[in-house]
Amino acid sequence: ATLDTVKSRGFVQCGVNAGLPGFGSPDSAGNWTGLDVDYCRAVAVAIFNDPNKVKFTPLSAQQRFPAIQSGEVDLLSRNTTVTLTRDTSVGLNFAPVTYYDGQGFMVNKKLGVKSAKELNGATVCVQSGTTTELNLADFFRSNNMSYNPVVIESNDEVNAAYFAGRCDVLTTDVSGLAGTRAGVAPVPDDHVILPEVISKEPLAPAVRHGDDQWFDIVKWTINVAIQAEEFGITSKNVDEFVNSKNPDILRFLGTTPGMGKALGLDEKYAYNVVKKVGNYGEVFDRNVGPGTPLKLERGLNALWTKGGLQYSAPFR
Amino acid sequence: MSQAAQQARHIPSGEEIIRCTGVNKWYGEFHVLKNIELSVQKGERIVVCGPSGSGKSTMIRCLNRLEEHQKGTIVVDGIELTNNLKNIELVRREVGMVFQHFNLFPHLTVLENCTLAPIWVRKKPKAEAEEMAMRYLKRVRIAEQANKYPGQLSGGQQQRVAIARSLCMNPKVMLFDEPTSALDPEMVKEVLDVMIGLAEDGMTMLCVTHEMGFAKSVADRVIFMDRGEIVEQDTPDSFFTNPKSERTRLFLSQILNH
Amino acid sequence: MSQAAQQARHIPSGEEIIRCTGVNKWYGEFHVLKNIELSVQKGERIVVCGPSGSGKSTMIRCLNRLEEHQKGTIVVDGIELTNNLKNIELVRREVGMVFQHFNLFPHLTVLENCTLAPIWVRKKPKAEAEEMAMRYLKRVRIAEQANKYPGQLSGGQQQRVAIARSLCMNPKVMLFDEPTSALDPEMVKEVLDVMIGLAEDGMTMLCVTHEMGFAKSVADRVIFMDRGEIVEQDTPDSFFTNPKSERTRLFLSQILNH
Amino acid sequence: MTDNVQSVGLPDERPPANTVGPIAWLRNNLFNTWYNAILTVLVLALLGSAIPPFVDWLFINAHGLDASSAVCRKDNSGACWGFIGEKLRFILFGTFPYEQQWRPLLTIVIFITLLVASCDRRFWKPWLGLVWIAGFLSVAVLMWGGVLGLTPVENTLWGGLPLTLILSVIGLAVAFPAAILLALGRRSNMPAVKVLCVTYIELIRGVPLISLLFMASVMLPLFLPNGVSIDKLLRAQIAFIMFAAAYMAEAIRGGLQAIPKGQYEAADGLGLSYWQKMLKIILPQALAIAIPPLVNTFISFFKDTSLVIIIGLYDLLGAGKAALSDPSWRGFYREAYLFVGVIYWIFCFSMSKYSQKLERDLNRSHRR
Amino acid sequence: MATQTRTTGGAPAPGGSSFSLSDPTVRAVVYQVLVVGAVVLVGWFLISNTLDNLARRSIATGYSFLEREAAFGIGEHVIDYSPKDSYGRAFLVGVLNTLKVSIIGVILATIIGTLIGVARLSSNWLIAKLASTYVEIVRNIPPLLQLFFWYALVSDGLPPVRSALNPIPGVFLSQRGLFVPAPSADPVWTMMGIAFLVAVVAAYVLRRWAKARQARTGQIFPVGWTALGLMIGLPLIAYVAGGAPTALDMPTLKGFNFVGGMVLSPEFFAILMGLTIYTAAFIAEVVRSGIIAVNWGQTEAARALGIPSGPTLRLVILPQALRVIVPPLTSQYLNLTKNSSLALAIGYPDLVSIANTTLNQTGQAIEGVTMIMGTYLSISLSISIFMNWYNKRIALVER
Ligand SMILES: Nc1ncnc2c1ncn2[C@@H]1O[C@H](COP(=O)(O)OP(=O)(O)OP(=O)(O)O)[C@@H](O)[C@H]1O
Ligand SMILES: Nc1ncnc2c1ncn2[C@@H]1O[C@H](COP(=O)(O)OP(=O)(O)OP(=O)(O)O)[C@@H](O)[C@H]1O
Ligand SMILES: [Mg+2]
Ligand SMILES: [Mg+2]
Repeated sequence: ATLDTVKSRGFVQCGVNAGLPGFGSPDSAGNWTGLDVDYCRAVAVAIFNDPNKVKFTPLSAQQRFPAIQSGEVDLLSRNTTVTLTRDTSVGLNFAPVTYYDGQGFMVNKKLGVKSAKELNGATVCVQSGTTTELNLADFFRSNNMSYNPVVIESNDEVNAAYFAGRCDVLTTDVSGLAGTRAGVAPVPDDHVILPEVISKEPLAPAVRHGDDQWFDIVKWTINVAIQAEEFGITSKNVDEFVNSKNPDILRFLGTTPGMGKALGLDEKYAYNVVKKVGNYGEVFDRNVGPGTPLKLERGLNALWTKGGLQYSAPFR
Repeated sequence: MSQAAQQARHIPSGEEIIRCTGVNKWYGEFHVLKNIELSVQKGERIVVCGPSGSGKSTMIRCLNRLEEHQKGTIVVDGIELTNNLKNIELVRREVGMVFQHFNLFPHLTVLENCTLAPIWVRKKPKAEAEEMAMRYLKRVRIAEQANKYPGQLSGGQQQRVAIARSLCMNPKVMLFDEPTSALDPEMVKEVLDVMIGLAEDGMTMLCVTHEMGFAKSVADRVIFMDRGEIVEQDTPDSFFTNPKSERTRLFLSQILNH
Repeated sequence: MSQAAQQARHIPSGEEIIRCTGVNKWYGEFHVLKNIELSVQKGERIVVCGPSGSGKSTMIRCLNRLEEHQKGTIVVDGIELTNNLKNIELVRREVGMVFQHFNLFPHLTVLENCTLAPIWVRKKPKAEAEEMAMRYLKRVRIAEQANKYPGQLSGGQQQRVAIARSLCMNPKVMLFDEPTSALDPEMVKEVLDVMIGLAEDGMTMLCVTHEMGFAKSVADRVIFMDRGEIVEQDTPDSFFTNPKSERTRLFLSQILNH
Repeated sequence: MTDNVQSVGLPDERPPANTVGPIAWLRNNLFNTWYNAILTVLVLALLGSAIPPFVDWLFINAHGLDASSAVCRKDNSGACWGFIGEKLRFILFGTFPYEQQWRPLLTIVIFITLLVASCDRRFWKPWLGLVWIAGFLSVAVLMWGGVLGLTPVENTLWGGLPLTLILSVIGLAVAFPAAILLALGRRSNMPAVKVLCVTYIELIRGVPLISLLFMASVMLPLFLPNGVSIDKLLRAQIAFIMFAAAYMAEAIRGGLQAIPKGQYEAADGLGLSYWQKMLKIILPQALAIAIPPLVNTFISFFKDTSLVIIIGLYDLLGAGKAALSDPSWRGFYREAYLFVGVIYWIFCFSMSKYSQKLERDLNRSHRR
Repeated sequence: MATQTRTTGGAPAPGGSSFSLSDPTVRAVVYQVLVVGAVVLVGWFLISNTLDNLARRSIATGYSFLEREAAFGIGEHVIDYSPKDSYGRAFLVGVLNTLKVSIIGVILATIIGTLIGVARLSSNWLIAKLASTYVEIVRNIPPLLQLFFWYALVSDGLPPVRSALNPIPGVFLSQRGLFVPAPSADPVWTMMGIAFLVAVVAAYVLRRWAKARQARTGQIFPVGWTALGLMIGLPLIAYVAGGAPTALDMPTLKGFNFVGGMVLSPEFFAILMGLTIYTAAFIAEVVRSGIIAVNWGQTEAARALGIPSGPTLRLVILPQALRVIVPPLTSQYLNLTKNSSLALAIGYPDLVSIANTTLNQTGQAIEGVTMIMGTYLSISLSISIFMNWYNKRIALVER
């Protein structure tokens, strides 16, 4: 089973984006940061109680599915859209959505484009092997417009081509656009993200078919982060909740045992995750929130209680 | 010793060391050896001659299984040459061979050329092998070149080294395949002298050569081959003065005139 | 005709066809030809000999400008060899050359080898060129191989083809650069025979060779070269029996003993 | 004809002045025909117009190693060596921990020393193998650490030139014996063995390296038992070894083919066994002949290591590109590629010169 | 001792078949069984693992996905393609793109390589040095780096599309590539094409006639120049006769991009440049060594016969040099084709790039990779079949 393999190996092997600021990218010393990266760390904490017992494999969009299928990585946390074919023919099980996104377009301000509908005839930079590539084709097809795709394998190269002026338009998930604009653009203010969002892009970590226990662990590790935010538990105040009056919270944090054991993990795994990684909101704010260069609002990713879509199934 | 050898001349021991019976060989469809019958006595010196392509090389190469024959039997020193690798190896230890193009190992020194087989095949200690090699190198008068590489020697010197290399295995029979024909004329003599010395010492020899002087002075028997058959075999005296077959006469006239 | 040629022996026509005056040549700093003075009469047969590296090849290669000389004049058939391409081509048409290594064109048949130059240089119709080629091939006794490729022939046959190829241009002079020294001994004779035939027919010939038999029987004059100079030139009789210079004697003693 | 003895012992003279010396050289090499003269003038004009601006860009107008990108962007008439100044260590060593970068530096030094030493034929002795093994061991210790008080460093952090050298040199060393076996197998007279070797060699040589790398990097675990996994770097290394073995086998086969039949016969005639014959007689000679093509294989192999960028390893080229993706240095690709290119070039060029020299030496020794 | 036959390991008659390990045939069989057994074992191990893994992870297998709609766009296609088409067709587009860049690359690299190779042998020192500098620089730098360089040169070094360079009217050079006018549809173009074909046929007929005449009379006719004249002249005449239409489909800046005309995209340009420049260096070496491999004696023999340098080259040197050149040349062609897979790195949609996208969208990695390898292997195989055929055809006849 994957859990045993991971335990005996001593770390989680996690497939991430090679260079998408805010979601997965290494700094020049090789330290990985980002929202997707943090969920890898959360899984590592759930198993080992150590956010560093994880190794990252940077994957291009083309490489990610063969890599997870083949067992090259235990967990794919690489802004991957949940789709039916990926679930079925690629053979993936998707954990709860960590980021609700949609595909958008970024253009240079100088072009004066205000809407995606004005993009007829444009040259579009897109990363190969993504749903983005497919949505792009669909969008132009349905609006009876033509476009000229420049399809490149690595994210870095796509961005480089766009900023060099090879394309008029860069398309990817809106979050990715924001990340690129903030982290990669020479002058971020030269670029605007167009208002249209042309697709639903629920991004979620994925594991292979065939190991339900492992799937459960990943699923309920992510739910921990969401649930913790709902409870108002953060990495700073989690210790105050250990002796809370609320039986839900006691079960959640493992003070009342049962949940961890059921997953094959430490009873206090949820406590550890919150303590070492933080709740959903903390992870979001740390990596992509308004305080970061990406300056993303919670939007759809707000808790369901606040009008968003983030919703954890109950811990019981 | 040399005198004793001289005595041995024309009086081979009577013990048979090589016996070919009905040996036939084909290259594909081409019948290259036809019903070869040959018996060699210990101490005999045989010269094989014949026109180019008549199968001389092929015949003597069959004697140590560098070529495989397809019909008939070849027995060397009591060992029959069959597919059995053991037998082949045994025979090759006892049969030395000297080639037209020397085939020294260019990446080894003269001394190493000579000690290689004794060390690896006869499993001799290195010192002993070297000592013996030096003895034979002295005998072919080339001991002072022992640490040179073959490429640094003249053709005649190389061929003498090749002879010494074979002798180091203490073979019972030596085969020579046109040992002088790749040499510049001025070097032929030095090699022939070494071979004559060997013959005088009583070594059993089979020698393919066109050096008729050598044949006349050294051979106990001359074998004439043509188109894969042994046409005639005789003592040098009667072979040269009184060839029996027309083909032999023709051949002799060509080779002696030139 | 052959008789007439025999008559012509030792009585060259007196017309001068090649004249070298003070020819000097350097390879870089190396002085390879020193003050060569040479005059060749029509119908003369000259053998050039000398130790290796003495400049024999270089000298006869200057005669058809395969090498360029740096000082002195060379006049062939009345045409001076200068940098003028026209002159050079004219001279080359009149001077045939046979090389040590034959230099046949391996991708053409024997017949094509012979017709190539007549067709492209003399602009002959194909049929005529072939007819002539066959005539010369017959003369070198190889007509039956006309449609084979050079690779299928023995060395001696190849060299005969090379001679025929030169003859097809109807040259006035033939140059031979050691035409037999790359041949197996049994093939030397067939080539020499062809050359003797040519000589008997009165062809003007300059031949670098070590075949002293050929020199004795055919040459009108033997030229001995050493270190880039013509040391001695004389009729074969007096050259071989009574060499004047020490160097010649040394050379002859080496070459005749072998 | 009267004067039989013409002259004796003429002294060597110096050639006429117009055939040697610089003027003659110019005439013979640049202006020997009218069209050559025209070509010469044209080429000189072309060079005259191309070289000065390039030199200007490269040196005269260039910004020094300490220039910032802002300075360079303002005046872009010259190269911006500030880029190299800032990114030098990143390009050379990748993401290896900054204060530990003396370790990859030492690794580079060790590799270069080994390579240079191996070029000298005097050192072609059995102990050279031991030196190489020692070299590999010390490189392993340096790069991984974890012993002798060195901090352990994950191999995911390795990058730059050491990675390039590790992939190519170790790949070559391991592929070599395999290549020998393949080459012997291909020349074997056992049909099954031969077919297998030929199939392997032709299969590998028939497909692009990047498809092999792709397989090795993301699909390998699919072929292995569930749960068995191999380190990513190691996998790229394995792909390279498989690849190099096939190509080197062909080089070695060329060497084997060049050994005259007489050598086999002489060995047989002396009674040596198959392996004795191969190890003592044939291979030493065949490998010597095969060295130049082997070095050429190594050169292309060295260049091919740059393909690991496609599977996400940061070798020299990968690190160079990564350095370029820093927003503040975007667009200085000329400097980056020039710098990386020069490093590759120095390695490949010296190897190819060496291989040519070897070829000449070997030819000479063949000619006696 | 003398006559009794000593035997070891049995006494097999020649050709007899007693079973002994010292019989080389027996040995060979045993070795081969062992080796094949080992290979089969390893193969079986890998395949069973794969099947097991595929089943465990319930990954779909089979090639039926090729008929499904691809739904992604491809920037460059030789045949019609839209996202509505199937994966199979998308792959075909990739194969054709690979072939396109390979074929054009091969032609260009051959031309440049031959020029450089001949230049290296030039008696002009400067030209020879320049050519060898080119060779030494280019072949010692990884092709991928050169590719990146060319791509960066176009996409970073050229002006944006709005301020495209316009060196000649109608020709625009920008980051979007090179736009040139395309002749607008007109019957004259077809006529010119026909005229060209006629010229080719005429040249062929002329050649035969000239050959026959030379055989008959010995006169030599300058076929080469005449043929060249025909091939340029006839289409020109057709052009003028058709009224010399000057209507061109001019590229014009409309919206984001130039429309109309013909375009050379930066990706295509970079991959083509990279491959051509790189391979040309190797071809130059091949050509050079082919020429010097022809024995100098051949030239001398031809000279001594008085054959001028033109015919010497054509009739003596080239036929022999080609024998030496063609085999390594084809393997350079093969290398170029394989190297075109580097297109992946800069976004030219070659077969690897499209197969990778496909296998990513469908999750069928094994099928994708087998398709890539299968295609390359068939290309390699066809080339080596050609090579064997060629070698047999030109082999010098030997004894
Ligand atoms: N490996 C081979 N395959 C096919 N035919 C061969 C082979 N080796 C030799 N032959 C042919 O067998 C015949 C006899 O060859 P062999 O070498 O024994 O002749 P030879 O008498 O030694 O001639 P030479 O004096 O030229 O050495 C020749 O016609 C030769 O062409
Ligand atoms: N192309 C060359 N460059 C420099 N030196 C040369 C060249 N060709 C020949 N030589 C030298 O010129 C000298 C004369 O050479 P040549 O070939 O004329 O001698 P040869 O008398 O024909 O000797 P051989 O009998 O060996 O053919 C030799 O010392 C040779 O080394
Ligand atoms: Mg023979
Ligand atoms: Mg000479």
